[in-house]
Amino acid sequence: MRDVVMMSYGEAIRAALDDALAKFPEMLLIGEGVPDPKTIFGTTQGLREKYGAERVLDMPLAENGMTGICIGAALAGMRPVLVHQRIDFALLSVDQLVNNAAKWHYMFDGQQQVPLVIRVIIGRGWGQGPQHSQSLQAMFAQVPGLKVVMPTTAGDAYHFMLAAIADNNPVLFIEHRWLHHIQGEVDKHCPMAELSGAALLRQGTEITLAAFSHMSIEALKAATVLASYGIDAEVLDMRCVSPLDVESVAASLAKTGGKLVIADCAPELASTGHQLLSKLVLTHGHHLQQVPRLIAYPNHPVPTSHFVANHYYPGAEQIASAVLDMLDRSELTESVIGALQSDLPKDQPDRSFVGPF
Amino acid sequence: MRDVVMMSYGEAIRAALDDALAKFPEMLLIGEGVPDPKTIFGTTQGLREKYGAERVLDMPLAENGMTGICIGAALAGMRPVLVHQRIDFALLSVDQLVNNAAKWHYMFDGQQQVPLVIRVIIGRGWGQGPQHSQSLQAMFAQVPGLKVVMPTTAGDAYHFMLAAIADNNPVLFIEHRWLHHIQGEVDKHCPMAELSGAALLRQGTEITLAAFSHMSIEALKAATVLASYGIDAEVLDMRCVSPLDVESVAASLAKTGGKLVIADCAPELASTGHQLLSKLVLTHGHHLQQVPRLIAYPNHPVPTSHFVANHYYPGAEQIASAVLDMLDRSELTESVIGALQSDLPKDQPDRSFVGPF
Amino acid sequence: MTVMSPAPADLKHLYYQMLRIRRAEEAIARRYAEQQMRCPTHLCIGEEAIAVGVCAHLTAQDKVFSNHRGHGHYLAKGGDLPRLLAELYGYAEGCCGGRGGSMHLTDLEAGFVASTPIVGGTVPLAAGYAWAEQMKKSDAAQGSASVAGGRMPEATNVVVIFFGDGCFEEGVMHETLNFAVLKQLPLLFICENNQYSVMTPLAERQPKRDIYKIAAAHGLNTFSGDGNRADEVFQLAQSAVTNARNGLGPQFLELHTHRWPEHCGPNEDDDLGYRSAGELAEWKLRCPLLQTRQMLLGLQLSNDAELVQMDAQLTEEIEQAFAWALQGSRPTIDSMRQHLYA
Amino acid sequence: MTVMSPAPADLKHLYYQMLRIRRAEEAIARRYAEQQMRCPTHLCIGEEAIAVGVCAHLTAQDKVFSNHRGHGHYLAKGGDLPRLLAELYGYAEGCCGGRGGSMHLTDLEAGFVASTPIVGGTVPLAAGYAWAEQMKKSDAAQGSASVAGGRMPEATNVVVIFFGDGCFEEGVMHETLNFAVLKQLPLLFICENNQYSVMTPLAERQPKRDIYKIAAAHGLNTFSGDGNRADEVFQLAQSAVTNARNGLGPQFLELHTHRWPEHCGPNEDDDLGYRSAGELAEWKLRCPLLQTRQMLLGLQLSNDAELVQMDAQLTEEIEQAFAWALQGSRPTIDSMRQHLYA
Ligand SMILES: Cc1ncc(C[n+]2csc(CCOP(=O)(O)OP(=O)(O)O)c2C)c(N)n1
Ligand SMILES: Cc1ncc(C[n+]2csc(CCOP(=O)(O)OP(=O)(O)O)c2C)c(N)n1
Ligand SMILES: [Mg+2]
Ligand SMILES: [Mg+2]
Repeated sequence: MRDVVMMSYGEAIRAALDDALAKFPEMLLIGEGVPDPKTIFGTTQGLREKYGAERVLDMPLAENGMTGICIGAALAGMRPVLVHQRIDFALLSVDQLVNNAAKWHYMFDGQQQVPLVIRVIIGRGWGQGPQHSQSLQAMFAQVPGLKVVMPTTAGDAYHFMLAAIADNNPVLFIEHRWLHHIQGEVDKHCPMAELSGAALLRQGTEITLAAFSHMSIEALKAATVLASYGIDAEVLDMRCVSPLDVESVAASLAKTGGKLVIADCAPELASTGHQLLSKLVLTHGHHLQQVPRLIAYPNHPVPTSHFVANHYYPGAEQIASAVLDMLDRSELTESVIGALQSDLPKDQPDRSFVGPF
Repeated sequence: MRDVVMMSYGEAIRAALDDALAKFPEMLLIGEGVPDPKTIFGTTQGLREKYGAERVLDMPLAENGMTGICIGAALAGMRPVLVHQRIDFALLSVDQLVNNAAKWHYMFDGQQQVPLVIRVIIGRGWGQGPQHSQSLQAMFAQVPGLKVVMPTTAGDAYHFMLAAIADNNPVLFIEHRWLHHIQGEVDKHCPMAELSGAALLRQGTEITLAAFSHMSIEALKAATVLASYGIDAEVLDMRCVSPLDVESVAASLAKTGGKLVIADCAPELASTGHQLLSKLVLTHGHHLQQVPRLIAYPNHPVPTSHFVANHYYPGAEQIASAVLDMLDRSELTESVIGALQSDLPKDQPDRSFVGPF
Repeated sequence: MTVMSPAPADLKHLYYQMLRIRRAEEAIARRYAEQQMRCPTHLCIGEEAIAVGVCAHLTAQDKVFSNHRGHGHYLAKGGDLPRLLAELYGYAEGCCGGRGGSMHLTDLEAGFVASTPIVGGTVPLAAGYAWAEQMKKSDAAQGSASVAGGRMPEATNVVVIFFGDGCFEEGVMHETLNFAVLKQLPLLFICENNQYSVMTPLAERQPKRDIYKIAAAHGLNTFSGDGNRADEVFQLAQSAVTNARNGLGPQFLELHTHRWPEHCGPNEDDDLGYRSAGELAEWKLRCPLLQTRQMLLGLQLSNDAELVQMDAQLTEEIEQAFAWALQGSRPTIDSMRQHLYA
Repeated sequence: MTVMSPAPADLKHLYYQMLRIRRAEEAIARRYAEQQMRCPTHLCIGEEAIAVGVCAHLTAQDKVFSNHRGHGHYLAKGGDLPRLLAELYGYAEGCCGGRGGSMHLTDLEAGFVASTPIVGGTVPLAAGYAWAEQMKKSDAAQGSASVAGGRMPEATNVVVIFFGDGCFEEGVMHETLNFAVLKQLPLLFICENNQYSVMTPLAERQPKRDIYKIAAAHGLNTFSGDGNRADEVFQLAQSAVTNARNGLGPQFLELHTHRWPEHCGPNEDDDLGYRSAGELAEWKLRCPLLQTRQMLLGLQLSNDAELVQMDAQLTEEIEQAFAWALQGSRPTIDSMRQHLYA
């Protein structure tokens, strides 16, 4: 039975939290602002009213302690979902996440488990600046014992959230703020998702675009315009950062003749793209028949001023240029870029979106 | 003027701290145990007596707060060197290191600076276990604004420590505990070192071994035995993790016919080797003429039991096997491994070394 | 402790400074809708007395650290207004070159070291700065002792850290309190207790007990009072600053106040219903400016005409500051890559 | 609070438990030199009264969390001795399958959830566990209310966290205290103040003031006392456990004691000179076992013969535990990769 509804990514998160609260009586939803009138950009709306203040609650400003408290509750059989409005705040809790949550099941020889979801949002735009728009997925993805996902579509947001909550391991669930308003199909009647595997967003034959989170949207945009110029790119959404699905990329490369552009929403230094590329070389060396490209952010903090922050973020234009360059079709670059350019300020995802960010 | 003395790595650290305290009146040396009778495995011995309790001091157990306090002191013109006996403890201070230290100079537009050294030691052996023997260099190396070094030789330990203290940026200085007792030449009269660049530990022509920290010692061991079988490996010590010296590896590969083994003292998932390899592909794709190898730790926490921890750590044997395999000389593997094998328990660097770890 | 009124000149100064902050914040709020100040902005309207009452006792050598809600602290400490505004617009002339926006301010000449928005982030930095000041002073004292034969060391520069009730929940606060008392730092902790962290009331985050008493248990000298009475803040801060300057160690002030606008942004948000009915209205009656104004008039230290003129003069200053700021230049893309390393 | 002596049976139980821990620790120290227990080991010799006095009031449903110095807590809570020893040897039969060694212990059947060595790491976990217990109880109460018509909910299981004076400096402690009071958790904080963190004396880390008073300022019910008097610990803990069980919220005990051996390892280290002269010797005179023994004999609750026999019996138990442990099997290399994910 299929039961497809259109909803925004943010609504999909809310729906998953709602369904999980109904399904798992031991689930808790906790975080600064969870029950406040802005409800984490709408994603927790109505949940306190529906499930009670004991299960849906705010918390003190104490990220490390509250992470530890949620780990303790998880050991006692609860399923806490801890929300940070910015991934930057999770840096305060690295001790509990890395020293405890990630290792607990292993170091106690499988006798105990930590079913914990840490829900974090990557900020961008409207001057979030150096301390409120970091992209830290690679930092967490390198920790054995943590699962790290960053779904891009509303459907994946819904199913991954449910799967993350059902999972008996700590899962870092990363949302990019600029995905929240994007509509997509959600089929609630799918079987429980696996927290692994890339998603094929667009089939293509000439080149593989492997992209992370919001960059998958940019890659799709690029691929769509490129298609109108007769260039057929395959787009893979690397929705799981750990474990990373190297196999799917390798399989795609086998089809596209080993041509690869990786697009990551992180500084080059912090890009999971390096891990992806390195693993492709180590385990599938011969699929890469041309030097691939990595499109990533520059290696410095995000400056606040929108005049320059706009240039901090590469997008569909940079992806399309790289594709054209690799395919020796640079003569098209100017007109493809022209078709992609918008007059939208680059610090807003769309005109209607003026915060809160 | 050369003035070469032999000393252990630990002694070189002590000498550098001593010389820096003499040279920089604004330097502070602070950390749990710094002035206690065990003096951080001997590396701070006598310094409190010589420079006073105001400059060489112990601290409360408060890693994040003390990191912030050292940042504040650095802003006011001091040069603090903050010591953690285990890199694991630095996880409690990721907030201050990443949100503040790494970004301060940038986000205040160059008006302020943070001359701060964080000295940390990677533990290994004698049951340090999951929370006391993590290898976290990649986590920190992916943060723009932090410099991350992990020198391998006594000479580099001395010069890098001095350079780190003289540097006006935050520097994470990583020592592997198993390097402390190893003797090496220190020439105190070298000019101030740059905190960049790999070190050529052994020249060779047939294959490039790019190794990190203690794995460079293992790579050298492997290369030495291989040489007696007529195989000539080049060994590069990747003593700077950020910035990473990709150029030197590329140059070496040009010489060795694009044959590369990377040996990292970190789990595969957390290996800077991926970044190195990816960058080689992205910027020097054509030097890699054979699928390279990455020797790293398995992707799980370090179990305490010495019966299995011994097998957690790859070393010279695994490196040599990879080399022989790549060079199609597997017929030598058995005897090379035989020559490399020692009856030393793998949780002690040598017999004389029975802790404290 | 004997509570004495501030001298007339001081009271007028307090009022002037508060009005200046109020008018600047109002002007920012008004212009924010134009969508040219494209950064999260946390206004301090309603809380001006604290910044002003504390900073009245500081010299340019004293240092201030602050948080996301930093405009008032910056201005009260003597931070440059035009450069603050240029910063909000993202121009190169901003106090932070445009890199920081509202949440990252600095004016080193004025002794305003920094504000940043990770809650708790600047708290230990202030302590570290105070520690360095203390060490420098003791070095100087030793130096001068050997030169001038045991001359009494001069009073120390002090460092002030402003933070909110929410910040008090962060562990780093406790770590810093412990160190500050251990080293007897010349440091003032100013807790602006406005009872909310974003929209979450204190009761959902902290049990019923006084914040300052925890600081007292750590061994700090503590004060608590009405953060909407500039005269009271002034007096408490006077004692606290004097103590800190004279080597009596760190001081802690808990000051009760209330924020009027929304947590972040230029608007009112009383309609959202997270504050209890009438709460904001009641606090508005206790407006710090209103109370000081009544005092000035009641004590006949000023008159309507003078205050109207003061207001006009400030409005003019602020208009000019905006005019200057709006002529700022865009930071270049090349410049964006500078200053990663010193 | 009226201080009453523990009943005779209790006093004998306390002595027995302390002696058991002492003899086990001594045996570990003796055999450690054989270099077969290859893991950092923090002995609690000299501090046995605290673990024993507190755990005397706990049921197997109550939970204990502990730190690097966890053998005493584990044994006092009823943790399996042979499996502790097997763990030290790194055998698969260890309580942690050999993965943890001395610094990671668990015995879920006994209600000893976990000890780990990152200082402060288990503190919030204990609070989270207590929070879950509280929620479960309130669910059960609601459930039973609807069934049995408002029957009084039963007393809650309590959770205990043992930690040291050094741990109190970590920010996470303060975050946990705040939450514990906010939620009125059935949680006991047991601060073993032995005045040292490794070799660093309290005075280099904390100002002169009482630790428990900070907890009191947070709103916890607090107790402080002589951690070397098992009878005193027993009495204080009795009140504290009763309070926590009956919904009176988190309780904090600061207990003064002293560690005899080196911080980590089997040896004495008084020669290193980090303790003031005579300090250790004086504390040895206040040995918790000695004091309780004198009490038992003085009150004629026991006699030399009985105590000698008790000792012999324990020695025998410990010998057998070692014998069992030493027959352990090595965890396999394959098994090393298991259990990364649940
Ligand atoms: C570590 C961290 N957690 C959460 C936030 C989000 N945040 C920004 S301001 C704020 C409220 C702080 O409350 P308080 O300290 O009382 O200051 P106020 O805004 O009331 O002046 C929060 C939760 C943050 N910036 N940093
Ligand atoms: C976060 C962290 N910092 C430092 C250490 C190193 N360390 C291990 S035990 C210890 C002393 C702890 O002192 P205390 O809490 O008083 O316990 P005690 O050893 O006295 O029983 C220290 C500093 C650690 N394990 N974890
Ligand atoms: Mg507040
Ligand atoms: Mg102690």
